[in-house]
Amino acid sequence: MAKPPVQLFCGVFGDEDDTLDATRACREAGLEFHDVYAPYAVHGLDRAMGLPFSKVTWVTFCCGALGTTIALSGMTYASWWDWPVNVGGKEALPFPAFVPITFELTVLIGGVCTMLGMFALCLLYPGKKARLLHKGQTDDKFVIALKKTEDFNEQKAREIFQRHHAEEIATRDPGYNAADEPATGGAA
Amino acid sequence: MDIEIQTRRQDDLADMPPEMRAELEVVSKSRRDFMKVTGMAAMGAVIAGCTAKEHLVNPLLKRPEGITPGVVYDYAGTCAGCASACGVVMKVRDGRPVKLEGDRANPLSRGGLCAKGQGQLWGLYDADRVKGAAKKDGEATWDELDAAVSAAVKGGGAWLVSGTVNGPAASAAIAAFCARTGARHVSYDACGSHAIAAAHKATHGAHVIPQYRFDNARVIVSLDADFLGTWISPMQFAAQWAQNRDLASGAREMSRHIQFEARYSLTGANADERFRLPNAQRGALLVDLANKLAGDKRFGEPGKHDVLPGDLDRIVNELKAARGHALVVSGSDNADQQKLVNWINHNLGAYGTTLELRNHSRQALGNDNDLADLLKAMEGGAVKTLILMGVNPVYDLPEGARFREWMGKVGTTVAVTTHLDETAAECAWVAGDHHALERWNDFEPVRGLYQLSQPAIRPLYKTRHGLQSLLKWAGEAAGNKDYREYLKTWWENNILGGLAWTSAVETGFVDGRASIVHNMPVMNEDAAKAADTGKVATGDFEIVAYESLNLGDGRHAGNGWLQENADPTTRVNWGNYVALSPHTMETMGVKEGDLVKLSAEVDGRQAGLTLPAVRQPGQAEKVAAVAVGYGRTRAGKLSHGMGTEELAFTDGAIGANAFPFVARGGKVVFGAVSAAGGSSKVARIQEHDSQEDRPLAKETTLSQWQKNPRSGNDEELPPKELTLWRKWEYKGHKWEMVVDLNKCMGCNACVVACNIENNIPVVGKKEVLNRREMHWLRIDIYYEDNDGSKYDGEQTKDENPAAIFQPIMCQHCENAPCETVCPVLATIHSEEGLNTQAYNRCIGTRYCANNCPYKVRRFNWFTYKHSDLTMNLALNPDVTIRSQGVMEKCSMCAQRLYEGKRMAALNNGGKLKDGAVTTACQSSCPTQAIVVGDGNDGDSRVAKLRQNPRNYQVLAEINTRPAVTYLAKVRNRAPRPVAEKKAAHSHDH
Amino acid sequence: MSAKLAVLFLLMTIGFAMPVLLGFRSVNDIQLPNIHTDYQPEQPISYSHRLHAGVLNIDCQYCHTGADESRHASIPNLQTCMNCHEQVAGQTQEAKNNIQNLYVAWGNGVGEGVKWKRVHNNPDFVYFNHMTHVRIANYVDDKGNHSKGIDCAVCHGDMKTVGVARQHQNLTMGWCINCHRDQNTRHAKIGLEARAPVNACDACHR
Amino acid sequence: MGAHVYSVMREPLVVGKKTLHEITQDVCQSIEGKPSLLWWLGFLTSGAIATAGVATMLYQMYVGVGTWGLNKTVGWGFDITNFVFWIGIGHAGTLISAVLFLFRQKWRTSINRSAEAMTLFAVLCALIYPTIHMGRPWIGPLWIAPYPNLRGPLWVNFRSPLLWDVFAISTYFTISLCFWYIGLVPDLATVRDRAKHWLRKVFYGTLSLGWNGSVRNWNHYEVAYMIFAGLSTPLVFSVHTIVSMDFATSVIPGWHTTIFPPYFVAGAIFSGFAMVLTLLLIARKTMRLEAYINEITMDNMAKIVLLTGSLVGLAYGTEFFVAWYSGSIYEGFAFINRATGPFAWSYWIMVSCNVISPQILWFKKLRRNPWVLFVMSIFVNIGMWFERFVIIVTSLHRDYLPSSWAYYTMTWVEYAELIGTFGIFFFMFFVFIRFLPGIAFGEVKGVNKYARHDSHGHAHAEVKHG
Repeated sequence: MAKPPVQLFCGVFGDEDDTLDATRACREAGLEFHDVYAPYAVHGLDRAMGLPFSKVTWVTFCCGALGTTIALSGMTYASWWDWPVNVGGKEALPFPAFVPITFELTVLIGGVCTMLGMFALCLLYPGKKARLLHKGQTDDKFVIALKKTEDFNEQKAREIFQRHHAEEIATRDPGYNAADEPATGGAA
Repeated sequence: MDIEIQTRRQDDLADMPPEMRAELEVVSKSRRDFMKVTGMAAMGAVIAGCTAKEHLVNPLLKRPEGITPGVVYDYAGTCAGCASACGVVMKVRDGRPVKLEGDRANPLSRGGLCAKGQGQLWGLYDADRVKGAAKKDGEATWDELDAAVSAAVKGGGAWLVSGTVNGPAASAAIAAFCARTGARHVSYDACGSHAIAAAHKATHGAHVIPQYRFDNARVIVSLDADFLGTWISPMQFAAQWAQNRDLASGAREMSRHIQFEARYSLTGANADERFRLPNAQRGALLVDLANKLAGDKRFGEPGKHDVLPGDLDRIVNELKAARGHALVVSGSDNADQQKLVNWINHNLGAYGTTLELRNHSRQALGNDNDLADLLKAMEGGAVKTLILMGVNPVYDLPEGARFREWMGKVGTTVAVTTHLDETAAECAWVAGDHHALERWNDFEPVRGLYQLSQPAIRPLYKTRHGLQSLLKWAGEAAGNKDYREYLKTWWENNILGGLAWTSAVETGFVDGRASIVHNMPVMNEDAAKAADTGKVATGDFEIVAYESLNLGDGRHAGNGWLQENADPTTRVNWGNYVALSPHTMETMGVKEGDLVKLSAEVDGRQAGLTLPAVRQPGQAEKVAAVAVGYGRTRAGKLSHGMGTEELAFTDGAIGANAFPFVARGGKVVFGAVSAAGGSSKVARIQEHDSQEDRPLAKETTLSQWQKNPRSGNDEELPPKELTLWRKWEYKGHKWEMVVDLNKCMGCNACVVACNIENNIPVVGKKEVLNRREMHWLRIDIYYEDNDGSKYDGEQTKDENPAAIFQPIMCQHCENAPCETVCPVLATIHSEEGLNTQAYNRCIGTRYCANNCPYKVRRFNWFTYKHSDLTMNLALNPDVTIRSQGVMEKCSMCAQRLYEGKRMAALNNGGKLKDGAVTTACQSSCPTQAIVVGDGNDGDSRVAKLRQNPRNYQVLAEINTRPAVTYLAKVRNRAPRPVAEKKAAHSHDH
Repeated sequence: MSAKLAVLFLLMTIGFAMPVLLGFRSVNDIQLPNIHTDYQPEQPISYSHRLHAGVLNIDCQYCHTGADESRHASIPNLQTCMNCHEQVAGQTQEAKNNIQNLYVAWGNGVGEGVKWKRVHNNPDFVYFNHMTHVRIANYVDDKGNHSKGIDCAVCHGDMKTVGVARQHQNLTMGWCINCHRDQNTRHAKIGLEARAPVNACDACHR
Repeated sequence: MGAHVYSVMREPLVVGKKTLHEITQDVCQSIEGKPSLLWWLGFLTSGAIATAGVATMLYQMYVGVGTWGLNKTVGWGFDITNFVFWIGIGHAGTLISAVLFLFRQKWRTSINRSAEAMTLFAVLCALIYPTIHMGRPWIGPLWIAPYPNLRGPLWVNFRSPLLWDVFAISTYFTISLCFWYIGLVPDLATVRDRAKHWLRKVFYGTLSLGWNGSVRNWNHYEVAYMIFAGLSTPLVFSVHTIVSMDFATSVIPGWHTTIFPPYFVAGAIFSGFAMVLTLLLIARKTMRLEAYINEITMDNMAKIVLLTGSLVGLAYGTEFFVAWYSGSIYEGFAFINRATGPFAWSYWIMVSCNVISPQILWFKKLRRNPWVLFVMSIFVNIGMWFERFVIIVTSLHRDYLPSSWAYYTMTWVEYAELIGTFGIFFFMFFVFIRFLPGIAFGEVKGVNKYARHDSHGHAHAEVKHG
């Protein structure tokens, strides 16, 4: 995602329940989220933000199906169509014997694609520079970032943040990255 | 030794000269490297993808006449592995013999060829051979040697010592030598039958060994004669014996074979009824038997023996009932006992029917009296010149040590030999003889049957025919020419009688048996009566030194194939041992492998040796049996484990020499047997000898079989037609094999045939101890109680168990468990019904071997290679050499099957005649127990045998559907209650 | 987002389904680059098949005597060369040089011989039999004409047009097997019994 | 609104009332500080053993499989025993990650990272054996991979369980690796953000793929994690099922058994949990992680060990019953021979270690005693190794034809390679705990408040700026 064209109004929280409630409140207040950041998976936070269910399941399904197809067609081709041989008096097309490999290839291709698909959907890749709005956001801090669009009600946002025990409230430039800030000894 | 020659491959041998140039010794640096190398090379090629390795070919300048590279030519010949003189077919390819097979046309051996006969190839290519003329302390030229020896023999007082020489021309050459030089010829056999000839001299006036005709005998009683294994002419006798035991071709009756013996011989293992009888009691039993046949006590009072009167009476009645078709034989070296045997046979009307004096045997011409003369003369210093031709008295005479001493008193000692053995090493001169496969020779195994042998290869080294040497030293003109000339002239003048020489060479023999004129001598009963054998000598332990089935009298001790071939009853290879009965071992407190010390006074000499004990069920109590033939100290690398870099031969000396325990005149040797402390591992290829109540080797009795032809083979099997899979169809040929357990006698000849045909490596004692022998074909033995219950290997119930042999090779299952599990399709089923193994595809997971219920697959644990590069010449170019890490197994001799198909296509319009293809095991079998053929051809023997009610598949219940099936064994048991027999064996200890 | 998703999907489908889409058959037909076909090493004597077999029309089996009676077609003995070259010393300078080399190698019957470079190198575990193919096998060409024995040119190419010996086919197992299969199909088509082994490893590996 | 209500019976999963930052701190200390002497000792010792093991393997591949004690009758011995043993060990990690995740067993969070790493290392160790047990490993890969080739259209044998193994294990390894890596990404991001040295920044920055804790990413992440758990659950069962088919589909008495798949899976979980216990009890002590790997974790682990151990015991009994009930003399003999034959010693080691020793875990006191658990887990490790040995060797050494019966004596090469794989395993584990967060603190933080009876409602009161 490119740099947000607008400034961000950020609230930093220290507790997941506060964050969750604040997020819900922001949404109800009709404030537009840039994003919410959490150091660990907080259940319900994505729903609270109003995010839809992830499409990564489709990647898994399609690629898993592809794995099944490759396995079955490949084995059928190799052991029946291309060169049927008499192995232990068994038939050239022993479907029961295909089950294990079919299953494994389904899982293999489905699984690997799920991972790749997930990273692709998140736009994560090796070498990407992480953009942080707060130094502690991967440690113990939760950040709610709201877009300062033209009709942004800063007053209301600030009120919600404070109500939910925000530890820090700040407005950040579009290009701001807390990772570039000099170390404050916070990670000592 | 340039690189080019090292990269020559096996195929290129085809382009090499038949006169094996010294270059050949460097052909392919190691025997089994190339697959690894080519495998690597293939990988390298794929990766590198650009360079080709150059292979150079240097064809002969001139094409050898009559040789097409790659084509196998068969030549008739005669085996010289022992004096039995069986007919052989030598398979010669690219100017070198690669295989010996029995000659089916030979009237005596009828196609059988024993392990020793097959193994001769090893002796030919053995790098330890004498390579020309030599003297004791170095090399010599033939001229030097000839000059010295000619001068010595002309000085008089020369003695010529040889083994049995029965060829007419050979005898004539020796006679000519003796006549010219005044030398005396002495022949002796290390394991001979002099007593039989001596007894016939006394009873029939002729110093001959009769020719036994087991094919005419309905009742055979053998007293310690191992006629199927080592006695006189085992291949011939086995063929005769099996002829009366073939129940697959219509016969309803079979012969009855009763064996009395102290140890457990191959013959005893095949007997219908077997009695344990110490050799000391043999004379007494003979007297008893003769008296009972005579109906009075004319042969004196018999001493006490272990055979119950009831048993003996029954046997006497059986013999009487079979008068004219009964035969009693004895392996005794005691002439008095043999006289009684002669009388018994005479009384039974055997002369002229079951034993012949007219075409008497000439297979053991050794004369112990002559030998005694020689020894006396040597001791007295009367021997000026001693020529030892193909004999090794220092090793194989009981008084060998003294012989060696006395050789010092002889002026000139000359050895005419192929190997620098214990005796030749002591001789002043060594005249290198051709190997039997390099020379012309003739034989007369029985009176009137003349056999030839021709060279299968040009002499590899600068050796000379021994007989030519003799003629030369005697100053005969023939001595300057190839011996062939002498032989040919002699035959043309004396034998051929108008017959073309070439046709005699082609067939390999001239049968003049019918033309022998012979008047049947009258039996001299008084001579038999004078025999004094009734007394039973007693002593502590009876020590029996017997001829080894594999090494014979020791002349094959340097042969890896034969060393690795296991004894049929104890399944031990690589060394001899002291065989003791389980009960005796228990009494002595000796476990298997514990070292046992044997000592005795034999003919005034002290004899002693220490060897590991091996339990032999069924051996007589207080009897210690040791094989002779082992303990050679100069039989090449093998004999004393001198091998260095190769994995094979690294476990010390191979056995100990038991010849000192042989007593002259068949005297029984008594001595002390005691635990010597310590133990030594005994290499055996089968450790467990009970069937554990499993229906593997099936059997029935004759009487039951006559009532129900399926008896013994009638257990209910699960439904076998019920299958998940459609059956595969085999449209062309479908190769099948049937093994008749009733005819298989367990001689192991097929095992060696298979080893040679299929380039199976010899792995040595250490690897056998690791249970890694490579044999594709093995003959299992199972012991079982005589009352039908199975013998349990751990706990002996019956002290005299019966044995059953079962050859097991790849069963070529239609539903092969091995094929299913191979991940890389290295083993699949061929369209001709065979389980094939593609070595080059194998990655060596060993899964197939694990999943083989018959355990017939063999894995190349290492790179097995010969230290002698000349041994590579013995390799069959039609079979791949397997590399390290590859699984291998019986291919049912695929190369021979395809060759047979090719020949059928050329000569018979593609129609394969039944019997036109044979496997190596089949072609060597003396009893023709193995039949191979096309199961889809309804008229083939194999298809018919598969319909035989005795036919069964091993492990049929697991539904592997083998292509190899078996015919159940039929025992001609004694019609008597079991309880009585039990009692018979409970009183001797 | 959904556009990206679609692109991603497309890429994945193409990436993974390609073998299926193109068919395993075509993948299977891809030959790894091999070093065998057209292998034409320089020989110590540049013997020309074009001249001997082509211009002079000498029968193949005149020199390769084993082809119809043995596994090996065999490389001729120099004596075979000398049958003619006792008389023929060559006309061009090049030919004269070559034949002179031959005379040196022959050395009146006791020479060193010629160390030819072997052109057709099957691995040792392959038991190809010339006689079977030259004399026994039935051959049906692509037009359906049936002949007893296979013409040398089928595997070795038309040697009448090749100078120094060159490998014509790749001689891989795939090549062998495919010919055997084709033959069996063609035989069946014209009503002959198909006998080329296909499912029999032991025909070539034993 | 902070509706975490726990029964008073529940015990907190993280003891010591840690703050989120303290959790990060506790876990990261092991990878940020200087390694302890103990770590160096373990690292170097295991490295030396691993090197010796690898050298032995190279020697064995060069000289031949004959350097092992195998023979014509016993074609598999230590090689496949070790293979199955390590594959079994490799079952706990994915099971803990996947199955316990699906069952919402929150106590798993403290151990799943290490357990998954252990899985990977164990599978790598396992993979060594099918490779070196081949007679010609240098051509094995060429044939095994179904690829177009010069040998005509000859493929591989899809009927062979050994080929299934290849697919199953490579799939299992790949999927476990992916699963492990996905779990690592947020934690790596944390470490990255704490890193000071540029090298560490680059290293962890590359591995963490620019993760910044965005809930838009957590949205996909959580679904993917769930999918992986869903995929891995049947996978983890399939792997040992397929390994068991190596034996179950054969004809050898003692192998040819339909009970094998569940029996092997239970055994694998059993041995895997035992190995996890062994490792974590060490890590807990040496890395001072008592707060996370605490009594409740041990108790839960011990319960699973007890359950699977008893399942395995049941399987042993069932085998005997079925052998008798089948009426097959071969089958019957195979089992009598196991208990009374030449290899009876291995059978009774197996039974006493696997069935008898876990029975002490019926007592809660013992379940929560790290020393008892440690000793017991070692016993189970030994017992489970012998289970594979018993199945493979005793079945092979006396099968259908008594003529081929043989004993199997191991050589120094086999021992050296077995010890060597332990070296490799521990070496990799030491490297892992030095460079990667050994506890999934991202997940631990999620359960930090679990059953903390002090933390009803808002926990912010305790949170102070660090």
